[in-house]
Amino acid sequence: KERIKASPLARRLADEYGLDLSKIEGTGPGGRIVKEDIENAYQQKKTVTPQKAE
Amino acid sequence: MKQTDLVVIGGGPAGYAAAIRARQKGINTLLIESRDIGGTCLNRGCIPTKALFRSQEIFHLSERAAEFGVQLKVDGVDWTRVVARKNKVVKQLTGGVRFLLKKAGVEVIDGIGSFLDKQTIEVIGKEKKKETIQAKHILIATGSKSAHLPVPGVDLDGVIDSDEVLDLPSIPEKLVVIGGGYIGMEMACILNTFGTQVEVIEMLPNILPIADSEVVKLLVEILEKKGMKIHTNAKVVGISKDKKLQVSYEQNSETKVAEGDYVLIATGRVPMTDRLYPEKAGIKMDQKAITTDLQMKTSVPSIFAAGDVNGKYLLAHVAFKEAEVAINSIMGKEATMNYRVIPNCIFCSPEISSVGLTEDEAIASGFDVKVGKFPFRAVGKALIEGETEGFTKIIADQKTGEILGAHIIGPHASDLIGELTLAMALESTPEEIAHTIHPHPTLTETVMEAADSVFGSSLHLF
Amino acid sequence: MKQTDLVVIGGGPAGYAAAIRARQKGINTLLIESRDIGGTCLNRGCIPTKALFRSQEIFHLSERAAEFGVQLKVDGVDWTRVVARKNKVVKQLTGGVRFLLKKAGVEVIDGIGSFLDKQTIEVIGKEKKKETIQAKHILIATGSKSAHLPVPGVDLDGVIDSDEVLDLPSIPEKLVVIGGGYIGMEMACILNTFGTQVEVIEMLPNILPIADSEVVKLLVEILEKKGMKIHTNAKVVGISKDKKLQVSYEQNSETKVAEGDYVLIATGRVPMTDRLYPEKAGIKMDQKAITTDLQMKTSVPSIFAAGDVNGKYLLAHVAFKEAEVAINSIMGKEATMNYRVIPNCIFCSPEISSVGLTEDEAIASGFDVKVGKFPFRAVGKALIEGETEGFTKIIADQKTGEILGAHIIGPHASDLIGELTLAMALESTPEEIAHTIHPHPTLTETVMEAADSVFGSSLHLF
Ligand SMILES: Cc1cc2nc3c(=O)[nH]c(=O)nc-3n(C[C@H](O)[C@H](O)[C@H](O)COP(=O)(O)OP(=O)(O)OC[C@H]3O[C@@H](n4cnc5c(N)ncnc54)[C@H](O)[C@@H]3O)c2cc1C
Ligand SMILES: Cc1cc2nc3c(=O)[nH]c(=O)nc-3n(C[C@H](O)[C@H](O)[C@H](O)COP(=O)(O)OP(=O)(O)OC[C@H]3O[C@@H](n4cnc5c(N)ncnc54)[C@H](O)[C@@H]3O)c2cc1C
Repeated sequence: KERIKASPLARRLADEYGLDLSKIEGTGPGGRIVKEDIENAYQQKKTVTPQKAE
Repeated sequence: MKQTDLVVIGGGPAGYAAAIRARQKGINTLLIESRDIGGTCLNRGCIPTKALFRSQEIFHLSERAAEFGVQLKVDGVDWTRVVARKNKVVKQLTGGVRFLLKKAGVEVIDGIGSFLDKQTIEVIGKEKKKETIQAKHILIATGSKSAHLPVPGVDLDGVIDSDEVLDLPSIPEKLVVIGGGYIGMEMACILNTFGTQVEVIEMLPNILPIADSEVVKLLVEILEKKGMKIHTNAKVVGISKDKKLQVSYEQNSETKVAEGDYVLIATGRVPMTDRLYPEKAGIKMDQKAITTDLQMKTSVPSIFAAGDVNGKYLLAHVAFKEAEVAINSIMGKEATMNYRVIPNCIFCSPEISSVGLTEDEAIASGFDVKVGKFPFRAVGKALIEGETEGFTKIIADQKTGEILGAHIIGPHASDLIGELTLAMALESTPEEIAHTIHPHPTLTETVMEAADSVFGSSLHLF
Repeated sequence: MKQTDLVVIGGGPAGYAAAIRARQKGINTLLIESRDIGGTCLNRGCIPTKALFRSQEIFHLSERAAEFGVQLKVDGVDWTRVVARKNKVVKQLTGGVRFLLKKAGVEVIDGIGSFLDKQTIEVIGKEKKKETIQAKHILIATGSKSAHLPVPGVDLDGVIDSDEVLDLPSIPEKLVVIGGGYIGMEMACILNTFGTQVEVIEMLPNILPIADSEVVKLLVEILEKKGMKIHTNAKVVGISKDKKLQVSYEQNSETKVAEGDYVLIATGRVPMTDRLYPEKAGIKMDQKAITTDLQMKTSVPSIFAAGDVNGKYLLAHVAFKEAEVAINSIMGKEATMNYRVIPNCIFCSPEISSVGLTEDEAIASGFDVKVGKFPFRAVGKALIEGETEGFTKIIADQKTGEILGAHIIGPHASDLIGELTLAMALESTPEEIAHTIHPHPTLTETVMEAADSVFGSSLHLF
């Protein structure tokens, strides 16, 4: 399995927000997932999730 | 008329770095410098001040040598030699930069560069020799100059700026420093160690307004113990001369006087755009500064500006990176200047360094702030060095664990900030720093222990 | 019989760190130490050697003071005072650790601890006073001792080990050091600066076999210029005494003799398990070393071992982390010791530091190696310091960009390795280090420039 490159902060935030790192595209140096990527993914998730609610 | 790919105006850190980087990428480059290659930094800034600082450090250590079992008699400071060594270091480094430019194949022209239009620069060299150059791209890197202090008496003999203080004929008995920014404080510290009675007059409530207030508090304590007088909330109203120079300042609605053989005006620097005529190219400016975006582009797409002249951060290492970003932008590569993680060092004794936000700034920005702090006196290597004053402080966001800023006052602070700067750049959290093995016995242990104390507890202090 | 949660045997870095960490987590802890709290590191290792190193540094700087414009006359070294300062530093730090243990609520028992069974320790204190203690968990942290050199003459007067060299009555005229590891080389460097004629005899083809060969090459060059004699591929066969001590060694099938007032045996250290009787608890051993897994557990699930005694890395900072991991394991927390990123500092002049693989090791491991190197002489701050010898070297994997190792020889190497250690711990790449702004003028710039030269080109050298 390919190792995911993510900053420590990004990992921690992904954990907190319940995001799957393997589904996030990194925009940091060398494709590293950085805080901004997680924040963006979280905003997206927040706007998508309510529609899934029963 | 000469034609080239890139003209760089100014040969300081921004200018020479840009020219070398451009040549590394194969761009034909021409550099115009009106004074000395190396700019403020190498000739009148970073380098000469730190060379004086080093002599001060050696002097200070000599005076303490007995403590370490070394027997010697200090006869004093040979100021002429201190200045000569400083000049030697400057010469060696400017020679080095000239060599690098040559090796890189940068054509250097002596003279003042001015815009004629968006693509054309006129150079007025020695004996008024004129030359016009047309370039696809132009990089403005004309730096900055000392700010003028608008009070009566600044033209008196002995009222000097940061250029002149570097070549004083002897160590003054008394010096008044107007302005407690890093430039003023560094010279104040150096001369104070060499025996000068120094008074600093600062208009704001604190010296070093960019530094963390805890760091400033400790520094002021230490300097006052060493005999320096620091007046804050003090506004200079005029300078006059009797036998010595008299600086009148107002503090708490009282008028007071500080006396010196010299008065150093260190009230900041302003972008240097005299004789450049950027308006002829239609470049947008903010007062004296050239406005740039994060690609270092000015309002004119083919013209860029890097370094002090854009008025953002007046630091040589920022100039280096801006130059690199500018050249990448010119090459059409994606390049963005990131101002989030900028380290800062102040060479006083003890040294000070920082990166990111101060605690006050972090709180003011609305973060739920968690601070970790570790004193040098609790680290073996600091005790060994005989330098136990100071601490390392890390400011983190309680919510995310993000490191918001770090501040060091103490031995080798300028080395130690490297790790914390990288930590911020890589979005590390204090835990990773604490979990990383740091060599024993070294000063890096303060970084580890401070990190450990943010969310956990440090080993050697609790 | 006394009962407690945790008994720690040995009060060195591993032992005291474990005890403090345990108390921070609320575990009832008892620490047994047969000699001095602080162990080898504080009393006879890291700390006293570096205190002597600092005096050596001050002496060296004093001799060069004129260069910096400081006028003084060096009368010499007051060795008694050098040793007294070293002792003072040691006392201060061991006092500090004792205070931390007390504050943490660790009960300290003076005496030799031995296993009776898996859960029971017998302590034999002063005047043969015996005490038995039962504990849920036991941590072995009994450290190491100097290795014995099996040649004739090692019992002669003047043949000393690394304990005794710290308290020599005076600076010897001539010293022979057997063993060119870091312990031998550090003392060789210190005494060489103080005027001793030093000869080093090393069995292997190189001194400092763990260091990068380029680093060793430069160090040997520098030391030989300073008059040190270094014999490699040289096997000591015996020591005899005439007026001075004669060390016979074989090199290139010839028998040669090195003469000294003292002979320092520094041929390594072995785990200290004498009088511990681990076999009574059924603990698995590898010769003298206690075998541990990555949770620092021994073959007996309730017994752990940390520090030199497990025979892995004989370094204090590794001991600290192993202790932390052991305590976390005891608490049932997931904790794994990671040996990938271990920094290493050697206090010679110039200083040496490293982390990760050497270039030779990286190549031998099959990596497609890409090396970046930057000399200190090309960095302004090094010139300012007057310390231009040395370089920073970064070894990366061409394929992934991963940093495999980093090596520094030069001023403040022990500070600068902090950043590179964190870089490796965070799996950073040379590009990220190079893109990070490093303050100017500082020694951290060598790290940035070396990183830049791995895959790109450095600014100030190309
Ligand atoms: C006393 C002092 C100490 C300092 N210490 C530090 C420090 O420790 N660390 C740090 O990071 N920074 C320090 N600085 C700031 C640092 O010197 C500047 O940030 C840095 O020099 C900026 O580089 P630059 O290339 O933008 O400008 P400059 O270095 O100012 O270079 C600009 C060059 O352009 C030339 N020029 C100007 N106009 C023209 C024209 N029209 N035509 C041709 N040439 C022209 C000038 O002659 C000059 O050589 C210090 C500054 C001072 C004054
Ligand atoms: C000259 C020298 C220089 C060094 N320099 C460095 C350096 O710069 N950096 C570095 O990282 N490392 C250095 N080291 C190595 C470092 O000292 C050790 O790695 C470190 O001390 C290991 O810690 P420890 O707790 O495992 O063992 P130790 O420090 O050896 O402590 C073990 C303790 O256990 C006690 N003990 C032993 N048996 C018993 C028993 N049965 N009952 C009760 N108590 C017992 C001993 O008295 C001792 O106090 C140096 C070593 C030497 C000799």
